Amino acid sequence: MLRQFGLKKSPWVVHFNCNSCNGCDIELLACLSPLYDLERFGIIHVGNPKHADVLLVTGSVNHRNARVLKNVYDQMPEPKAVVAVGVCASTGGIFRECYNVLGGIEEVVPVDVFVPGCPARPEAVIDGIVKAAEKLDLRRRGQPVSRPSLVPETHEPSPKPAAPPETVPATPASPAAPVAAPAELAKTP
Amino acid sequence: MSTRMTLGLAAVVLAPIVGGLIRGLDRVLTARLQGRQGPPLLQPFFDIIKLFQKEPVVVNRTQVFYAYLHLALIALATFMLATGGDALMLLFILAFSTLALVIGAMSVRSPFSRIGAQREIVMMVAYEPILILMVIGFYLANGSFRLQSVYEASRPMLLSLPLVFIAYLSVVMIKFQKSPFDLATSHHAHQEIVKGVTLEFAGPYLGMIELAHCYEAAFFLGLAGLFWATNAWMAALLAAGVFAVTLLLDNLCARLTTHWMFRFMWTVVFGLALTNIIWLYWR
Amino acid sequence: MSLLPAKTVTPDNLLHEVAVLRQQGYRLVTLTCLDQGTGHTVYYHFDKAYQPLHLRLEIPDGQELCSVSSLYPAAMIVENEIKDHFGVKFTGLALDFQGRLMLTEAAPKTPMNRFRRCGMELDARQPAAASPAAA
Amino acid sequence: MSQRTTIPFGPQHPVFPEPIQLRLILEDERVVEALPAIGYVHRGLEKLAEQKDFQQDVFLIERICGICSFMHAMNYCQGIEQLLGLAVPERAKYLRLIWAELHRMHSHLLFLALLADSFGFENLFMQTLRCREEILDLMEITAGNRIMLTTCCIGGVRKDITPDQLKRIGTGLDRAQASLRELGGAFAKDYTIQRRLKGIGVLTREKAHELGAVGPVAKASGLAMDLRQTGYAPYPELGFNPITETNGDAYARMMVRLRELDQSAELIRAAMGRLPDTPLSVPFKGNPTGEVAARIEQSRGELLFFIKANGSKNLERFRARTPTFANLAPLLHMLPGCELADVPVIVVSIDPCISCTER
Amino acid sequence: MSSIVSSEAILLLLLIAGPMIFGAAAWGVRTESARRGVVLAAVGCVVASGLALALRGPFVLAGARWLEPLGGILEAALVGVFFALGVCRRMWLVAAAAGVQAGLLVWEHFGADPASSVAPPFIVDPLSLLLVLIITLVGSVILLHGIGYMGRHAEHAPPTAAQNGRFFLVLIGFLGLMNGLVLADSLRWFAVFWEGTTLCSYFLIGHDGTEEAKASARRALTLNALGGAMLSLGMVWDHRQGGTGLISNLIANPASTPLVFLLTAAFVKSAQMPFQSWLLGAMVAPTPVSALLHSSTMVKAGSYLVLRLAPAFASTPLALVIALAGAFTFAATSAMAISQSNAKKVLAYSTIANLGLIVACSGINTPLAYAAALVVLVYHAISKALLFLCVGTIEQQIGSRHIDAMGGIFFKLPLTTTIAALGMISMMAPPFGMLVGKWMAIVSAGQTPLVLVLLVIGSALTIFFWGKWLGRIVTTAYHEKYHLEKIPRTMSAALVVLGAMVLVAGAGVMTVYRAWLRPLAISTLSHVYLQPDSLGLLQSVDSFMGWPIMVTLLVVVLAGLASFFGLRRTQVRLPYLCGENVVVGTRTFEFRSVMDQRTTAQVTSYYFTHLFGEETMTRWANLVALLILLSLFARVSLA
Repeated sequence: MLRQFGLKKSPWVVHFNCNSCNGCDIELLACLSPLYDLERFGIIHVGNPKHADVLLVTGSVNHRNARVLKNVYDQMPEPKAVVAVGVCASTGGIFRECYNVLGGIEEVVPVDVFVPGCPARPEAVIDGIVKAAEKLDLRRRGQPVSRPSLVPETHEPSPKPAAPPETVPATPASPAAPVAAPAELAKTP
Repeated sequence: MSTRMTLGLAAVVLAPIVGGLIRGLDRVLTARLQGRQGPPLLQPFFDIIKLFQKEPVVVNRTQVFYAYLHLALIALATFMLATGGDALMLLFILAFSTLALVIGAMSVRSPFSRIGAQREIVMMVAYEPILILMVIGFYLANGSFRLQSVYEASRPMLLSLPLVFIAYLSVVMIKFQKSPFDLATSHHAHQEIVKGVTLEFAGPYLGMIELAHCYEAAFFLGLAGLFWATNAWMAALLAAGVFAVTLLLDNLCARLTTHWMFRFMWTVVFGLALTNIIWLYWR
Repeated sequence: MSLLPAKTVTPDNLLHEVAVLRQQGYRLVTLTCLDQGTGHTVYYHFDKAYQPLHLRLEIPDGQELCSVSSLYPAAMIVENEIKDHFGVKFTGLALDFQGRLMLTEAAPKTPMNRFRRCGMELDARQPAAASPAAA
Repeated sequence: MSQRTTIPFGPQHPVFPEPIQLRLILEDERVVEALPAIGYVHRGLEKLAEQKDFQQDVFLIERICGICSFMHAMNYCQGIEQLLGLAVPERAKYLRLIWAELHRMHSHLLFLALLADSFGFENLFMQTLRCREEILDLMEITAGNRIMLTTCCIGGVRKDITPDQLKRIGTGLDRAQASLRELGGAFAKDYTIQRRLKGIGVLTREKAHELGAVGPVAKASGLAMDLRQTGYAPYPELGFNPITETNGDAYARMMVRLRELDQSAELIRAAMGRLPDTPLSVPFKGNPTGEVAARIEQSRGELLFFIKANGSKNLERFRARTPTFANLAPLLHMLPGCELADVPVIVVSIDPCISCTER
Repeated sequence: MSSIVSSEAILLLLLIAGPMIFGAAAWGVRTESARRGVVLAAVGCVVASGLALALRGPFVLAGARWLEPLGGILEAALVGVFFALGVCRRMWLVAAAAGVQAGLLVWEHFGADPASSVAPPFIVDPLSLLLVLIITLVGSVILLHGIGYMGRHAEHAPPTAAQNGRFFLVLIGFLGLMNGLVLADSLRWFAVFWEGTTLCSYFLIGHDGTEEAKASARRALTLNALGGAMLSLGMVWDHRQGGTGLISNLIANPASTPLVFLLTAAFVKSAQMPFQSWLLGAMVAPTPVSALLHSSTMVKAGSYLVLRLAPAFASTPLALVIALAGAFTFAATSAMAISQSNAKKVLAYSTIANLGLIVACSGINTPLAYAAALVVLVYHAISKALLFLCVGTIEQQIGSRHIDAMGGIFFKLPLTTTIAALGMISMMAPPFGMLVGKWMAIVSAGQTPLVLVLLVIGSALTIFFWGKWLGRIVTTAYHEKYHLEKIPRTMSAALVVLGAMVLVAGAGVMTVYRAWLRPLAISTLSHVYLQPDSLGLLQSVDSFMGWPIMVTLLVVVLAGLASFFGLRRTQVRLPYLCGENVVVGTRTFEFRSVMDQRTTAQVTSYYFTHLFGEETMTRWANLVALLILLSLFARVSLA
């Protein structure tokens, strides 16, 4: 009975800024402010992946921070979820064509919730975290959790690096999730 | 003997619940002071339940011993507090409990965890003398080192040990990791050493440490209540007062540095406690 | 085309000119590098009491440029950046990042060059996560 | 075995909202050497700006940095206008000033919040963010977005501020200034804050000049250097004078920004009172040509854009030197000798914007 | 009757002369393997004789009359050796001290009333029995370790080092001297053994023959020779005042002037401030020497003398000053230990601190304090010997004594490190003996505020250096392979035996206290026992129960083991390095940094040299300690 209170009611968040222009970052900070108050959902911004349940990523991936993002994700204990905040994290956004940009964070880590917006509004960010928390709980109960993907089906998936031996295999997720199903996306108000 | 045993076991069971509520209240009130709605009152319990549902992740396997040791010893200290055991031994067990956490944090080669651990040791060195002086004060006022004598005393300790009580307040501030003393770890990890001591503990092991923090909350407020042990209501009031002061100061101060803390504790606070003790001798 | 009003210097008298400006109390704002196909143009932007002053310097490919970080220590960072982006080599850098200030091993080499796609043959879409594992 | 501690500070670190790594070498807890590793936010925006249409670039360049986005766009537009020889209508200049100062206010408030966070004053952090929401509201009302205003365009502004909105800005500023007075008192007078800021990260006037410090960092060291005096926007008409402090420590840098907040609010009020009635923008034809080095005083200091256009719709070279880039060298000068606990304070005290720095 | 007497005499002879004979044998044999056999035999003999004495229980053995002049002759010979050493090696202070001693001997010989000369008895009472047990049990384990250690030491020792044969001669013979020292009741014979240990110490410190070793040996000899002169002075003074030259007699009829001289001698021997420098220098000696002489036995001779004399100065004005001197040493050296990065120096400072604690407890002069002193005496000997042996073993394996170099030794030396960690825990954590001793000390110091404050400060500082060091050695990380350590069997056996002793004695601390130490303390200080205050405190300590702690620790170990083996390999992850870990291989502490280079993250220990710097602190602390010592002399007039 008590078990259902756990993950849903206390998602701890670690934030990693990949390539963001700070727009989404400062909206994330605004989430902490009294006006939006993340903590009322039991959400705490912990700085440390080892304590976190949800990884919030802002900005696209570049050559240097991809490895950092991967490390941060790998260090989080299961069950875990990833929220891509803003268009840059989702697809690369306006910077998609830059020479040092690899694209959305999907290139490196599996994403559970996409939060659109340039920048994403605080309400949308909170909604994204709460949705991720629900997925966490489903994942704990061993139920199948769909992962949305913004990568078109025709797109050739980029060769993912072989997982190092100490990496925990990703929790089974149905690969054929509908592309950016509206229900999975937190909408900007 | 058996009633004391029951009392002790009841304390071991109840302390985390009370401590969790205190911590929940702390978070709610802090949020309200900051003009926020804050989490639900039961949030600390949700957190602990969640942590026990998470995957245990460690940097090395020996780490697990220290988490258990930390929790077990703080529970033992609570047991001794309730049964009225020897006060000095109580402090040593408490110190051993903190030390277990410190060594656990040192045993991983994670830089922030180690820096946090060493800061925690400095903090222990800073507050241990105050706690020992407090117990000496109990002894001088009651003629016994056993806490039982404090429970049975006819005169509230606060009247004999007013300055020691003030010194004890700063010890509570340090133990609760409240500003200006939140140096080695903090709940909201916005600081230079991330989460410090607890950095490399994750999942259930972090849950144990959180549980131990609940024990600590109940333990230290209970210890504050001892200063007016003659009347249960006054004791509760005193504990509530200590809680309020820590809460207020936490919201009114910036975090200061380890060196400042060490100097402050060994001069001002130590001086306060010592003055009180000397006064007790000459009385 | 109106070029920036600038005093032209050569690699030989660069340090002297910069030293004179430093003597006069000028602040080094930054350096700008432009790719000209067979060489690079480097602008040195200075400022004194809101009055900008620019130096223009042309160097052919392959020639090394003397760092001004001995006179203006802060120039070290921008010189390293130019080294990353254009492949212009500086001598006497206080701290040489070896072309790894902004870019990492998997990133394209000298990507800012306009007329030469030096290093751009590397696929920019290659996942970087593979690179640390390969190292 | 050496007696020194080596630790990575960043890129993923809770006190840094942005990824940058400082490799710190410590003795006990005293910093003896700090070296930065950057490039975690490097996108290659300068190159992309060359590939896109110069009009599209306004939106791209606005995203150099989300915190002072409007001023990036403004500087770029001013540079292109200079190349095209456009005279921007007066009303557009005033409106740009208002948005720019609103941006400065929200940026400085964000700085104060992050500073409070860096020395562990959670309550103050919360209150500052609450105050900042007032400013964000004003930006949302006038432009439709809280952060990216996208109201600046080449030749003027895209959108007017209506009289109703002006009134709302007035009341919003009143509220913000009222809470700012309380916050300012706490920031300036609190014992624990003074303890953490005074004498920390001292940059002397000479060093500030030598290392090319800009913006509040330079102003806190006593260099009265503020490009708003050059009159790229109607600042001189509004009686603008730069604010300086003399001590050059983290406290002085905070005080400069604290005072600039009030100054900005007053500038906005004055601008609203003198808003001329002219068209919002001038039309133009053709493509820019030539080279220009456009400068503007951004919230963190001097921003320089070097633009080279060749008459086609693509720019030949776009180069941005952002204020944090200039302040990196002073930062590295300040760090050695401080305590580990002061590292976040010193880093935050220059109000770093790594996204700006690396583009 | 006579058979019993003779059997006891044989036992004592075995205890005192036996080791010397074995030592001579170890010196005499040619081959290393034979020497090993001799040392092993010595270990067996020493343990057997110690246990036999314990089984026999207390008795007094009246000596023969010829023993007294024999003692005089031996002492004269020793003084002669000192004088010769002083002159030959240009240690003028030693020569001067020896000269003074010689003068005193002559003066006493001619001035003494021959009638007062008595046959010197040997006393086996609970206190001396306790010491004999420590010497024989702990000492023999150290000898055992020494076999393996010296075998390896020969490999890295400088070419100037003396022969292993001579080393074992002195080391084994030393045990006999020590046994004699604690059993002798005659001041004359006490002095003989006392000087003998000084001489042993000189040879052993200088064993390696390096310049540093020679200088340290000279310093040790100089200070201890001065201490010896003090002892002679006290002895002669006692004689002059009509004493019989028996310690028991001196205690029964205390005279403060000889007492103060004897106490000063004891302070020198147990390296109390301001005489601590010789013990710190002595750390250059091979580890068995440090363990045997400078932690568990020789320095205990000084504490033993203070404890022996405690009834004499109890409830005199001297007591407070002695307590203060000890407490000050405890606090100051605990602080100085923080700034040390040399492991053996940390141990040395900690040793001095604990000796100070014993002295302080003797000075508080309540039965509880006395019992506390005894507890510290016993448990310190075991734990510190263990720690020294561990550090010696570690040093031989990793080639460094630096604390920071000991990070991660858990992989290389799992057994030694576990035992070392156990030793450190036993130095500071409940329910082990050292903490119980400290606890009793603080409880009993309740009525002497100044001493109390010093004890409180000292015990808080103790946590600092043990904690940081303990954290350092138990550091392990990530899937590295554990190696089976390759150390000689004698060394590992010694470590295991001592580790077991720490555990068993630690678990039984309250039993030992109730059965032995408390009655001893009460009988020794029976004249202060009857005060109601000390009675109440004694009872308060009596009711302490160690078992809940034991049960808790047991539960923790079981639960921890379950989790330890329950963890899957994938659940062991990289440490947090701000996301920039190098993930390849097991180089887990490397992060990518400037220019993508790999850099190793490391955190050194905090030494707080600006607060607890050795030089400045030593200067000031020595000054204060000297003042305290002078006030001891000043108090003579009051006593």
